[in-house]
Amino acid sequence: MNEPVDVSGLDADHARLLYRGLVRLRRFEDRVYQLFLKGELPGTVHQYQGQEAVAVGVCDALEPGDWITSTHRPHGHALAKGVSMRGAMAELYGKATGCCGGKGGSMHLGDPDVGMVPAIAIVAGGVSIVSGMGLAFKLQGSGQVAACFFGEGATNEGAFHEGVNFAAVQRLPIVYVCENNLYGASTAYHLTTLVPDVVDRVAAYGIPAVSVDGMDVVAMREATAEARERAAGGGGPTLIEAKTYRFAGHSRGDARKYREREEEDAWRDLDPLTRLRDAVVSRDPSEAGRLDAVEAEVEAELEDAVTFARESPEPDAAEAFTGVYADAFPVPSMRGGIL
Amino acid sequence: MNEPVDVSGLDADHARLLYRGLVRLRRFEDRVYQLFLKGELPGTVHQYQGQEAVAVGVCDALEPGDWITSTHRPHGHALAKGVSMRGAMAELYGKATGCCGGKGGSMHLGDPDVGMVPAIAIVAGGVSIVSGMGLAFKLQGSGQVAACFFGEGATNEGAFHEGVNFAAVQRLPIVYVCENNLYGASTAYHLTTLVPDVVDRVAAYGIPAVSVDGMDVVAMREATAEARERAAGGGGPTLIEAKTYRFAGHSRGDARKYREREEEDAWRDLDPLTRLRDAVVSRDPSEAGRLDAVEAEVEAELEDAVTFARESPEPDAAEAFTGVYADAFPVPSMRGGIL
Amino acid sequence: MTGDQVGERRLSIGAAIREAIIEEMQRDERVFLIGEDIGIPGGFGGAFGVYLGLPEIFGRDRIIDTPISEKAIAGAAVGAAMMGMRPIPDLQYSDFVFECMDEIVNQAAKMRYMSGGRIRVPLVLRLPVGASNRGAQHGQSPESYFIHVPGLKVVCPSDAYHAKGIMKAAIRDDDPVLVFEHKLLYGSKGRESAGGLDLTAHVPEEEYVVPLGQAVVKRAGTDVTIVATHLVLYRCLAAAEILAEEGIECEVIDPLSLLPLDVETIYASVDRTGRLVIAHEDTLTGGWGAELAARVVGERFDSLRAPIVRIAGHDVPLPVAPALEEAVIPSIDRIADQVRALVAARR
Amino acid sequence: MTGDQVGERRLSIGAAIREAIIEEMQRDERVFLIGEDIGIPGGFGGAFGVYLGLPEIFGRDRIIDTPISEKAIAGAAVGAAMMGMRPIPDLQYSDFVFECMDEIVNQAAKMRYMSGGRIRVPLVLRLPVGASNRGAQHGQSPESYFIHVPGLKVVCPSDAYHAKGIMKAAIRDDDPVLVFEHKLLYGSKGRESAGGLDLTAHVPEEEYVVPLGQAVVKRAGTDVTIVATHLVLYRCLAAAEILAEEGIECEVIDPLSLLPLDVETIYASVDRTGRLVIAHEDTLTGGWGAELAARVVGERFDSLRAPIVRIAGHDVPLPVAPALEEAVIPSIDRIADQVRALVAARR
Ligand SMILES: Cc1ncc(C[n+]2csc(CCOP(=O)(O)OP(=O)(O)O)c2C)c(N)n1
Ligand SMILES: Cc1ncc(C[n+]2csc(CCOP(=O)(O)OP(=O)(O)O)c2C)c(N)n1
Ligand SMILES: [Mg+2]
Ligand SMILES: [Mg+2]
Repeated sequence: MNEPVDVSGLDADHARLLYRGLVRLRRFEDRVYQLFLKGELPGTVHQYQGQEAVAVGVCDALEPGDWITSTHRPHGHALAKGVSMRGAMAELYGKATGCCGGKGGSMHLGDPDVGMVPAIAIVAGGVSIVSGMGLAFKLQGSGQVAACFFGEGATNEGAFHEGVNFAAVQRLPIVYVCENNLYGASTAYHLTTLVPDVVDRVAAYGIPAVSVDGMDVVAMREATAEARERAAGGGGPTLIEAKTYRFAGHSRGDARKYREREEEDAWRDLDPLTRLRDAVVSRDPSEAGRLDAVEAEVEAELEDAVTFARESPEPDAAEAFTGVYADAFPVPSMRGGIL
Repeated sequence: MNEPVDVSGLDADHARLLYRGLVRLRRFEDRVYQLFLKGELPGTVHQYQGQEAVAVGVCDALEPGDWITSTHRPHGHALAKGVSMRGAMAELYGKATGCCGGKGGSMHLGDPDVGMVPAIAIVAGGVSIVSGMGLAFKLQGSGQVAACFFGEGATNEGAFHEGVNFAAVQRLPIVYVCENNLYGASTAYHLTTLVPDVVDRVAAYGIPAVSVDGMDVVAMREATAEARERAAGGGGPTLIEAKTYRFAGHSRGDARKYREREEEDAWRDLDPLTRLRDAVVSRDPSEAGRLDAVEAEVEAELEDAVTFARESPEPDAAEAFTGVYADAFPVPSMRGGIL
Repeated sequence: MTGDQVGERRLSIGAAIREAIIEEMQRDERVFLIGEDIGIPGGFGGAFGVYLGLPEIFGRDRIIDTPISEKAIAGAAVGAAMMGMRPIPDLQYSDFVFECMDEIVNQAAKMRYMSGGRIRVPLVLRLPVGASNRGAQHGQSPESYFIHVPGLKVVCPSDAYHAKGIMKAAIRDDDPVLVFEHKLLYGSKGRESAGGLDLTAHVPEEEYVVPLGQAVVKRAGTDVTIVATHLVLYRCLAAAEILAEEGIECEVIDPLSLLPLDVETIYASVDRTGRLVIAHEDTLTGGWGAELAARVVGERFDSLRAPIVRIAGHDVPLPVAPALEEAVIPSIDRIADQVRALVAARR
Repeated sequence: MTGDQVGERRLSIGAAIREAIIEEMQRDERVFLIGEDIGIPGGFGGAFGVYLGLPEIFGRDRIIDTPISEKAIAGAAVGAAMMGMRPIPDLQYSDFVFECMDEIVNQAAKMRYMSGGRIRVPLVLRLPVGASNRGAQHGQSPESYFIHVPGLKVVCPSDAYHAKGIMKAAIRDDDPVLVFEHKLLYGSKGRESAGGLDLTAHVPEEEYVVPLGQAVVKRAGTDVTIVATHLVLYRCLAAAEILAEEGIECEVIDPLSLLPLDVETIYASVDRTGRLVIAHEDTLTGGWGAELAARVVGERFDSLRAPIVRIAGHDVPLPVAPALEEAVIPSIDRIADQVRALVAARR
């Protein structure tokens, strides 16, 4: 995991695109953290700093028609899949202009227009429903693929077992992306199972599994491209175990006392942004300036998103009672005849 | 699986004991089938013919203080663990003298006095709760072990995954006994997973697993003894996959049209009763008469159990409202002040 | 309502539901079935035989046999529904729904709302209910849990005509609908299993749809309104016959769907009779009868001339012994006695 | 009731529950804790910090950290309880209970009955409830589902004194008890999170136990009876203050446990006031308020002078946006308005 990122297969545009992706996720999260501390955001946030290479690498290898499922930690997945920064930021503010109209919030970011169902904050909940997404694509013969993000902690849930087994036997077009960041909340994975490498647990389902450097966006991209091709070609699901690390706490207010400082430092040395930048610049030093420009552009996009979110209206209280049912079906507690 | 049963490690008494066990289960089930067809038994029954070597072999290797959990197909497990034929038969009749007072019936046979919790008719339900039994024994330092019976179909349930993983990481004193009879109801196991040998799925939990001829009572006994010793010694759980077959339908009224006649015949040739008898008699032809005597004794025991069950009283209707709560807590729907 | 003329086509509930599914699968190729033991050749056609013959018509691709994995079944249904399909997942016995509550309560019911109304989850979950001497884990009637889940719709058909029509409506509905069917009313085993009931009803050849949220007045009456479902509905009708001979006229209403619930029809009846009895097999405390009673006392207080009476399964797990099971489930006698007492107390 | 004298020892609910657990673990070595993130050194001490410091007292053997496996947690609790232990499983947020409904509804609640009364399942499941801008999957109040499960007991403490006492009773109870605690009432975050409430109460040093099934009259009054739990209880008390200035005297009752429910105390109050308002954060349809309303109209019809009013969370999944969440959960204004209307209509 200490090897330099191999950019030999990427042209400069593509490399810059990936770098932009990483920077967008990082800056967004860093800013969200500040905004949260200032008290501008309701509820809680689970942040993605450190894991950016996973979401960006995976989503770069997907086709626009593909879908993803996400988790309680969805900001990175959302941005990488194409949810606008405005829509995501406004959603964190609980504003009417948010990608879910303020109803979903941080833990349920999503946008059907870009192929992301609302993130599921129930651990392994996405593993359960992604089978159906794959099944739909298979029945429709659409060639689409679903990528399912989840943490290593989710692999101990029954939903993981039932979902992966069913998808395997049905050979559904799914790419499972397990972000093994070593901890589920405060609990180290090796305390929760005797088999601490997720790839070693997947033989139970008879599907291919591959362990990937999750701090290397190019490696993630390539592993996903391969798995996507297999899935789309009828070869069934693949599990990618991305070895990664969250730099931040589990959620706001986590002092991370269950981790060693040395461990954190070692992983920070693998920062996916730095590693990609180093590889690109060492191939072509003139890229340095262009990558700086990317960063500046991202700053501007972010600034715009924060302004947009701040200035957006709160949802109207009446909105609380819409969207429960699909038709013009009244919320039962609102009286008016039908219960 | 065609090898003769190896009785070299058993003395004649022990062999006869095992034979008695097998015959008790077989005769009981054959009789239950007739009684059911006659309309004497309420509800439904899931029968155990063909699988007798599993329950008898396993329970013979357990200590009296050990406990078992069972399934929707519990008659064999119950008799093998020591539930009296009278108590079991009366329970099938729904009589007051049944081992659960007529409240449990066929699918919930059990008797705490002999170390059997009520059978659980939810597939894999026992795998979920047996961890707690093992945990209690571990916390109490009692040296007891819990054996958990379930079918291969249960391994696709989330409860299996969560239960076995938790027991593994806690090194609980549990012996998992998976009776792989190839079918869950009408569905062949290989249609439900890409990994049709259960032993191959257990690497995901890091515990030892062994595949055993489930039509050979001695082999089952030995595998269990070894697993029990490991469990009691702090070595954690073992999974035994018993390759077996149910001779009867899934439940009453199953015409078994989803199986081939040839397959059924091949398995019938492995009848665990015949195989043990053959081995015993070939070692000592004079045993034949003694085994006949065992059969006659079992017939008498069975006849007594049927008479007992038939003549036992129905439970009093008022009994329906007792035993819901532990104290003299009234059933809420029975009015009287407290809801 | 169902026009029981001689010579007309009569079907059991099981056959009527099968017909509804066949017609909707022919009409809309997004509809598919998923569950345990539903399509295996030589198998059961579902736990109650409702799907027998369907694989031959539609092929195994649209009748998907699964592992014993309720979470996988329900999860797959939710996911497929979100991607534009219209799955009909099957759980064999409704007792097993507790294995996939998260998929139903936290995902199916909430996805549309969480997405800001942008995603639909049209699925129809079939859930057989009812005691039949199989004990605590194979006889529950868990419909009441689900009226408490915003985002779900809950349907309880009790005759073949309405079962067919509302099943078709459910399949065309854009929301997740849970259909609870009583296993003793399927009619496949004939009259005995339901205590001598004729379990067939007229089902016209022509296509029809019965919308959710319309109660059915099964019997008109002036003295007391009885609202009941499933097997207990028939027991209420039998009790009404007995009571009629004593001069007590019961109006018996089948709500048909519990959410949406057609309170207007019930209110109108209570406005006339002034007395309400609610009867169901599901256990009393926290059952759907409580919600209906609360609605009526909240909105029709002035119409009520007497206390609202609920007659329900007693608050115990189901016992197997017939002598015990009968003591738990509302019987014709218990219904008749309670109605008699109610009317007598407030003549 | 709780004796709020100056100078006396005041604790938050979180601290009171911690004390109850410590005392019971000291008293009975069969008691142990099991759940996710409860005992990890440097960790959270449970999702709301209630277990902080306990591993240091009791060791990690009695504070068992688990994988993220709710079925394993609940299943282990059931199994251990049957074998003579007294587990306290923890599910972090009550929203995750839907992952282990089978273990609770089909196993914990039914084992004793299925065994013919021969096996006990004493366990205490802790379930934090309540909206706090975390959305549809982290803010539910699912207590009402469980009053519908025969074999379970359901407790909803709302102040530190009773929380400690009833937690001790629950741990000593021989049946499975589900304890629902409101996360904004723990008091760890101080007043702001609960809208300025003082979340401490007097908790005496001496040992005491508060039995299940005894309601607490929080405020005496003559015009209307209000029964409410958790955060909404405090909103009702605040509304009662406002209404008192208008000459409307509310009697406010905390039922404390929902099953068993102390209907006698409630009936006695309704007999005096003739008016009943039931308020909870859990959604309206099928909520526990329905059961209470049905009981009262069934058994105290003649005492009622007006319709029973339920004020509850609206029947929607919880939205995150504060503007929306506030519209869903009963507010002080909504409570005051509804009580005012009720009293005005029937002066
Ligand atoms: C079913 C369920 N159980 C518990 C939780 C509480 N919880 C939220 S995140 C989390 C840890 C998840 O760990 P992992 O899957 O590794 O993802 P990570 O947080 O590391 O991204 C837990 C226990 C939950 N949301 N859902
Ligand atoms: C959770 C659950 N799902 C489905 C069923 C219905 N069911 C009862 S037995 C059975 C097949 C079980 O197969 P297996 O575990 O192999 O045991 P076997 O019947 O072969 O002994 C099924 C599907 C059930 N009882 N519980
Ligand atoms: Mg993790
Ligand atoms: Mg099997």
